[in-house]
Amino acid sequence: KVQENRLTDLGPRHYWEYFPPVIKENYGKWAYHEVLEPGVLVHVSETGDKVFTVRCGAARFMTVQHVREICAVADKHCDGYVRFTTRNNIEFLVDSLEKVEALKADLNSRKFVSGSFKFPIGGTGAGVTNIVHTQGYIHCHTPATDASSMVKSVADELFDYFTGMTLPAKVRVSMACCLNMCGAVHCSDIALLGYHRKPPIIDHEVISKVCEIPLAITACPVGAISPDKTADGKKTVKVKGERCMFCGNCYTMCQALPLSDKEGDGVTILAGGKISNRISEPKFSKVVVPWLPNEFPRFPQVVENVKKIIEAYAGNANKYERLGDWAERIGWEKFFEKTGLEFTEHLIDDYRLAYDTWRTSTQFKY
Amino acid sequence: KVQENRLTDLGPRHYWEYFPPVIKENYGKWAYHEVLEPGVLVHVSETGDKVFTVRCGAARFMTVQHVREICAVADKHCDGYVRFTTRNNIEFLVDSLEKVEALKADLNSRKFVSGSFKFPIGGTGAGVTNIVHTQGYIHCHTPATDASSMVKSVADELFDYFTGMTLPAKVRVSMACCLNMCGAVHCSDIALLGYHRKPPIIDHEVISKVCEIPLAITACPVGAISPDKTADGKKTVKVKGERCMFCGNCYTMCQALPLSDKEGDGVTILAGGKISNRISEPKFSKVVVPWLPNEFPRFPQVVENVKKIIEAYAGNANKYERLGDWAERIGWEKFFEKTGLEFTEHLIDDYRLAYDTWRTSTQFKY
Amino acid sequence: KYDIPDLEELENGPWPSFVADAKQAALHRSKLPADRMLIDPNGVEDMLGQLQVSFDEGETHWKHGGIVGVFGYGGGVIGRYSDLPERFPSIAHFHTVRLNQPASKFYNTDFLKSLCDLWDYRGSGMLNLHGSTGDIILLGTTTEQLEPIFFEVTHVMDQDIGGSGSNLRTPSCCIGKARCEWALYDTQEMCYEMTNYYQDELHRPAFPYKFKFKFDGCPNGCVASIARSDMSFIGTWRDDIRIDQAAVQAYINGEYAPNAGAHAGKDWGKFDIKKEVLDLCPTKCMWMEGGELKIDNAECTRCMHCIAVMPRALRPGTDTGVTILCGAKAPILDGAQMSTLIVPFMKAEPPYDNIKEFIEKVWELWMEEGRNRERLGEMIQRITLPKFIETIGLPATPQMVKAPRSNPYIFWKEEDVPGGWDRDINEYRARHKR
Amino acid sequence: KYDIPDLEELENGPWPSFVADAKQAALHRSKLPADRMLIDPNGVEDMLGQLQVSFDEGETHWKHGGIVGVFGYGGGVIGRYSDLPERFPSIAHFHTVRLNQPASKFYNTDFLKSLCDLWDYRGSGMLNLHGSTGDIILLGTTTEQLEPIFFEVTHVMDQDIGGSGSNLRTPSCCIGKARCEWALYDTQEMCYEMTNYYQDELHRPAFPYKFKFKFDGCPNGCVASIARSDMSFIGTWRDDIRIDQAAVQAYINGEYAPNAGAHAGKDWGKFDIKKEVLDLCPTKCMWMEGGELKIDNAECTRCMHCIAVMPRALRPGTDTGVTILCGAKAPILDGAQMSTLIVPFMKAEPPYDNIKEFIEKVWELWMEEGRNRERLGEMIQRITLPKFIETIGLPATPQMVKAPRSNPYIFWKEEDVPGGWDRDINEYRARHKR
Ligand code: SRM
Ligand code: SRM
Ligand code: SRM
Ligand code: SRM
Ligand code: SF4
Ligand code: SF4
Ligand code: SF4
Ligand code: SF4
Ligand code: SF4
Ligand code: SF4
Ligand code: SF4
Ligand code: SF4
Repeated sequence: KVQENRLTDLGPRHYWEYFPPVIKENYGKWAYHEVLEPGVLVHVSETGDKVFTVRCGAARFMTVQHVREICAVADKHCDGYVRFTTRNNIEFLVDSLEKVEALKADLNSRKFVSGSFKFPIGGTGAGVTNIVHTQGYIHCHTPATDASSMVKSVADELFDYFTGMTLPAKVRVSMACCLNMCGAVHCSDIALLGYHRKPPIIDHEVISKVCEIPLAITACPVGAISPDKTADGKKTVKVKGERCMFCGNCYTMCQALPLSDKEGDGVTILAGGKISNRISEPKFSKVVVPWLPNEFPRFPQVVENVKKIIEAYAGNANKYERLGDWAERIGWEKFFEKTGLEFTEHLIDDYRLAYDTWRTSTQFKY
Repeated sequence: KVQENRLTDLGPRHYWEYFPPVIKENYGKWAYHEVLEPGVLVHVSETGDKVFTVRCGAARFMTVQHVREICAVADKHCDGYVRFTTRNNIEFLVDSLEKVEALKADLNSRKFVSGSFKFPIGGTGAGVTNIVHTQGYIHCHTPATDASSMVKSVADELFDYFTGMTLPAKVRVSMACCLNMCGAVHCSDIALLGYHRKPPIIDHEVISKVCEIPLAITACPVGAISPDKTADGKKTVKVKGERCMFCGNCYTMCQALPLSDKEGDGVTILAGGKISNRISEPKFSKVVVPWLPNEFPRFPQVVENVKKIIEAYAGNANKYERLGDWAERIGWEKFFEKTGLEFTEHLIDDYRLAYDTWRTSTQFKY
Repeated sequence: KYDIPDLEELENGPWPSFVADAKQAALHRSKLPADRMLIDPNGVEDMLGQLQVSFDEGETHWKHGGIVGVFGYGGGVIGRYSDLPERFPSIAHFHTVRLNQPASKFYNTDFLKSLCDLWDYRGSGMLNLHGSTGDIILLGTTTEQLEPIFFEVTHVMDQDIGGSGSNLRTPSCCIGKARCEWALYDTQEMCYEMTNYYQDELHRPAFPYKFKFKFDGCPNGCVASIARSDMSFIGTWRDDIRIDQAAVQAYINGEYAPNAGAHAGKDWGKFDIKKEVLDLCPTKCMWMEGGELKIDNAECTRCMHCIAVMPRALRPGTDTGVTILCGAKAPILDGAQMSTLIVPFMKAEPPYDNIKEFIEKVWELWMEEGRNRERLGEMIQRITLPKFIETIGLPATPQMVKAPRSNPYIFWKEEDVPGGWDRDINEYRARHKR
Repeated sequence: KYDIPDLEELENGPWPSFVADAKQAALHRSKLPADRMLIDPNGVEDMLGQLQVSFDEGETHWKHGGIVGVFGYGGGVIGRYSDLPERFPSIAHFHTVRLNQPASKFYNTDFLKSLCDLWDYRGSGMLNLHGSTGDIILLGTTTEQLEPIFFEVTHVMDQDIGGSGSNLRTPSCCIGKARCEWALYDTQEMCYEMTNYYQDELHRPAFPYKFKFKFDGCPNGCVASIARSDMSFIGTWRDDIRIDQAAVQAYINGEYAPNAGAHAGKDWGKFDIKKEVLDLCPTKCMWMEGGELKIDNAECTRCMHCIAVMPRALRPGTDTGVTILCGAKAPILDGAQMSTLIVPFMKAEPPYDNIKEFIEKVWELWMEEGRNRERLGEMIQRITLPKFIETIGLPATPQMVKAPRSNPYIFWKEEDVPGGWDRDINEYRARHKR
């Protein structure tokens, strides 16, 4: 019966249907673009056509209510078209400068009752754009912190960098709530990462029923888990705490090994990664703050540390220089000096490719 | 009886005894130096004193006969003092320019009957200096090639770079006859390395008598060796050839596992390493020619490949730019193009830290 | 409905507040006629309530996993149950549905409105635009609604759900030719084609683990493919950068804003082509000569910097294609990986047979050699890059590496070595006494 | 005596021919009166003969190892036997003796002549000046001669033999203050002191494996300590580079040759301070201002480049000491290592108590934790750098690394985490239903 009338393997809708006419007509013909002001782009076609884009911030968690409001704006100004960026911003496209003004006025006027913007304009050029993030306590079973609340707190603080283009280069802030790192935040200028610090608790009672014990054991990349028996002879596992690095892979494989803990869980901050190949090659973010507590809902220490990093960067880096390129140019020892972050032994790599990060030269700064 | 009159733990002689007077008097007071011509240095002291050094090449394998001749020169010109450099050159020191001329004339006049120089002058500044090397077939049990003959062949070919200072920067050529790499040639501008390519043969007959089999097994860094029994029940080992990387560590631990083989053994060439912290940090040499045959006594292919590298470097690098810095600046893909060396799959790292050498960007040259 | 002080704090501040949005939705839903909703109207309140409890306790209240899905598919739905179902009954089931977004995420409001209608009716009314992989994430519905949702999605919205599990995941691309002058191949077209051509791989788990495609039109990487796709397609070119010398002058004269105005928020002084372009070119392959900008294109590594600074003067070449890199992934288990360059250049034109052939060779190898839950990048690390390219039949090129190996531990094969490996110890001992 | 065509080929060419030298020695030895030699006079010929056989067969003819030595010592002699003793009887035994060279290898001819006499008399007459570690290597003698050689070395030459085995190896240093303006501490003095202070460690194996000290006077590294010593001492400074502005001008005007004339063999054009110094400074911390050279010393990483280019104008600072790095080694087993920076700066003045304390802490840890045949560098990799510095009692500093870790796999300790690791599953389940 389920099979009746079943349609499968349709794939997504074809993109062409959703392009506004100016996009269709100039597809592949764009000649150049300009950022007219923060959040407002114009792209000029070889045909002479122009498309104006107004980019707005958005909480990517949204409700049908809010989507209907997006539709209202799009219907009113954009002939019913709208798009979302790869970083969850909303883009409204129009084909003339006059329409831009009306659109902007409308967007700026829309606020939630509590006063926060519904459609803040910005996120272009040398600034901070939307913070990509993951589910956190809203939908996931493995988070070590919450995502939406932390992102809201940081985004509020960095708001002027979103609406301005005052930084040396783009700064991409990203957030993931556990080491699974949905969103692959490992190449972000600033990455906020939820992090456990207690080894799994073992639910001896049920483990042999709900998990394949051998799979749980092999799941551990550092061999911290081994087979064991409970006092009453049930099959279970034991965990060598001092070997555990809290990756949570065992919990992914076996629900009887939860890691979350109010005191153990928190946030680590990484910095200096990038994705583009511009000037320098893509690079990984580096851990610069090993751990901060989960201070719901506003994460003051996380926010403060992010600000320290961005402000030191804003004040010291060269034009076009990404955060990681700046840190490499001045040397990481100076990065810690200039940001005021503390260097601790936790920041020295001791994992698989660690040796490559150790200093094997006499070149250093005091 | 051996104990009688025994003196132990004397250590080396004190260096002070061997300093010529000008060195004693100006110890720690040197103000600056100059390379007057290839092989001739002057060091000027804060006291106004000067010491002139004439540096000569030497085969570090030498005979008492030759040492006596060195003494003759030192007695004649240098009040009986002489020194050796960290790269096995001989340095004759005098305290005036006139003495330099007489010394040089004498040195240049001394040749072996076959015509080769006994004391070629050079090895300073932006050129090639003495090739450091190891024992080879002259004294070691593990070599995959010979050292002295290869070094002589390469040094003959590079002679003009030894007596000239025509290169962009120093080029250090080093040689080691097996992967034990006595001399640690892994940070040389050009390193020549003896290399096996056949797994050990197992001397089943004696292995259990002459070796500790468990030690031989654990010696293998890639776990290619496992316990076995011969047909007649003797304890022995077996080697998984396809796992072996020919490092020879098993042979070091167990003489019943020799690796040498006429067809298997040969030479690999590495390039681009350095030791100094000048401008760039010290770096490892990279394998650029995976294997060349042992063509005794002159190793024409080794010589040819070394020349290709040096000449491409000489013709293309910037002043002060070490070979590895040049390769990195132009990109290794261009290094292969400019030297004419072939890039093969053997040059792609597949060992422990391999991932760090793979290209994770779109930045490359065609 | 609940006391949610910490959440209400999050209504403050300029950035769009998800709490304010949720509260407006809760209000709206409480007013909706019952026939406009098939699931409990209190979902939003319960979600907020449970979130507050999570803040208080510093722990999530979602249970581990739960296998639910739609018939015949192995992915697209993530099962989710609250571990406080008595306290928050309307989110006791709270599964997500991943809908395959249209390439580069343009929509018309018709589409979005039918989505809203569907999700008011059969879901919590909460969603993500978009998930990290790129899908439309419909957050929170019950198991019973899954089949009807699938029916409506396919029959009414005329499209399919996305990926999860050990499948091809929903591919994703940058905006490309739709609104970017730098797109070096048609990212939308290729993303669409690959998504449709590989529907079976997307819906029915046959892989060792997840597999992601992402399509970036140029080395700027706006969809971050190099950091988060098992196979990254990045546009590139192999001829020369096009130069409009008059426009170069216009930049020098200050007529055009450098970097298209992206730095306008701060006074960086007058544009200085030497400092801002020539000196920052990573290969230093640009110079001024007789008032003209020159580029030694053979040395250019196509980093896009000069083009980004002077988009009206410089344009990428016209002989374009893709660079293919493999193996990016998040840290579990061996540490994060970026994709490794495997194919320096390949033409990328429909029907992409050359590329499909490459993809299938890689999958074939991975399905044969890959261990359970081993990502492509991990497998390449394990079996090694030389072995990987050999098996898929590519010759080694120096473009694949930053630098050649520094260790001399080459794994020679028996056939490489004359005389083979079998040797006779007695012959050896004839030459060498023990 | 033997037909050695390949070796005779090596008599050609300009570079000093070891074959020509050996042949002259063979001739000489054949003429020496028997009372000037205690071992077989044909050693040199036999060595050449066996070498030719090795060329022909492409294999060495030395047997594996052989434990010989002098009484009470665990090193300094390398046993060696030919595997063709019938064909080459005079090299059937061919042990080497390592003699501890004087610091930085200055000699007077008295010393060298007594060495020659000794080695004519009790050895093959062949030697290496010097071995890779730094010793004088006396090549080839018989087991019976070892004790007499040791006796003569200690009683007549008044000195000791060098290291081998799982000992401290013969330390070695650059020429330093003896003839170099850049020596930032007294390399000879420290090398001598450490060699003598640690004679016991040098002669009596108590370590897991070999251990090497090398002493470089400055970051130029003329004794290559960073590549080949388990503990590398490299001179450095922490105040400002001394500048003689008049001399800077002299370089600019071409009065002084750049880099002390080291590039004189090729015409590199007129000296250009910007191109050759300022632009090549790795930290770009130099500039010209009002005709003067300025250095932002806080940014300088003391690479020595500017000083090398203008030795008469620039000199290192005067508040000097050593940077200590640990763990260099050759490739076996895990790949080669360079030394890792452990102590950024330490004063280096006699009696070096601070440094000895450091050395002994490292040895203590290594002797306790190091596995058999595990070099210090390998142990640090195995136990990890954070654990290494913690155990020897050093705080972590950013100078120890090129960059912080990129993976988030931090091994927290139980005491770092409030509440500890012991948790009660029942409490947890009270909050979270299964
Ligand atoms: C709209 C969007 C593509 C899409 O399909 O949605 C996009 C659009 C453009 N990007 Fe991008 N980028 C977009 C995400 C990215 C990402 C991905 C990310 O951040 O996750 C990157 C890689 C970031 C990184 O390296 O970490 C990215 C790195 C760039 C760069 C390289 C910048 C650099 O300094 O490294 C450029 C060049 C530039 O800015 O001049 C660029 C340039 C552009 C241009 C100018 C391209 C064009 O000619 O139209 C577009 C407007 C830029 C602007 O916002 O100022 N885009 N761009 C994405 C907007 C995200 C947002 O909402 O903020
Ligand atoms: C004599 C010796 C020290 C000793 O104790 O014996 C020595 C002596 C000097 N070295 Fe050195 N170096 C000596 C081995 C080294 C080594 C070690 C090696 O090659 O194994 C290095 C590291 C090489 C490397 O990086 O791979 C070395 C890297 C340098 C450098 C850095 C050069 C660079 O471009 O990276 C300088 C600075 C310079 O040349 O201007 C330098 C400079 C000097 C100066 C100018 C120092 C001075 O002011 O007196 C000396 C004369 C240089 C010349 O030969 O032109 N010395 N020098 C060694 C001579 C070896 C030989 O016979 O050729
Ligand atoms: C929904 C989403 C996060 C989001 O808020 O956007 C997500 C959510 C989950 N991811 Fe993810 N991943 C999501 C994009 C990613 C990405 C980013 C990407 O695709 O570009 C990554 C990093 C890239 C990569 O693939 O490595 C990612 C890396 C992971 C991993 C680590 C995989 C690894 O090999 O290291 C896991 C763990 C696993 O697979 O067991 C994981 C697992 C999960 C699970 C299924 C939790 C689990 O352990 O089973 C999460 C379900 C949460 C929930 O309840 O909804 N998720 N996950 C993203 C999918 C939305 C979409 O379809 O658009
Ligand atoms: C004589 C000498 C080579 C030379 O021709 O100069 C030498 C010769 C031998 N070395 Fe070495 N090593 C010599 C300096 C080195 C150096 C260089 C240095 O000390 O600066 C290194 C690299 C640095 C290092 O210590 O890693 C070196 C790294 C090795 C290794 C690899 C060690 C490792 O951890 O990777 C071995 C293998 C072993 O120890 O079993 C080794 C082993 C050997 C043995 C004992 C052979 C063996 O497998 O047992 C060689 C004896 C040859 C012989 O018959 O005379 N030799 N050896 C050098 C000592 C002379 C001296 O005292 O002055
Ligand atoms: S990052 Fe972790 S906690 Fe967050 S959504 Fe992904 S799997 Fe869940
Ligand atoms: S959290 Fe990770 S390291 Fe710890 S036991 Fe589980 S799998 Fe192992
Ligand atoms: S490199 Fe190898 S073969 Fe050469 S001397 Fe050292 S141990 Fe012997
Ligand atoms: S040569 Fe090396 S890799 Fe091969 S079996 Fe011996 S120890 Fe193992
Ligand atoms: S990746 Fe390149 S082509 Fe695609 S949107 Fe970004 S800049 Fe344009
Ligand atoms: S694209 Fe990059 S590498 Fe090429 S010329 Fe422009 S700046 Fe230089
Ligand atoms: S290391 Fe420095 S101090 Fe020692 S000789 Fe070389 S340049 Fe001089
Ligand atoms: S020593 Fe090196 S880093 Fe310091 S100022 Fe001179 S060139 Fe620059």
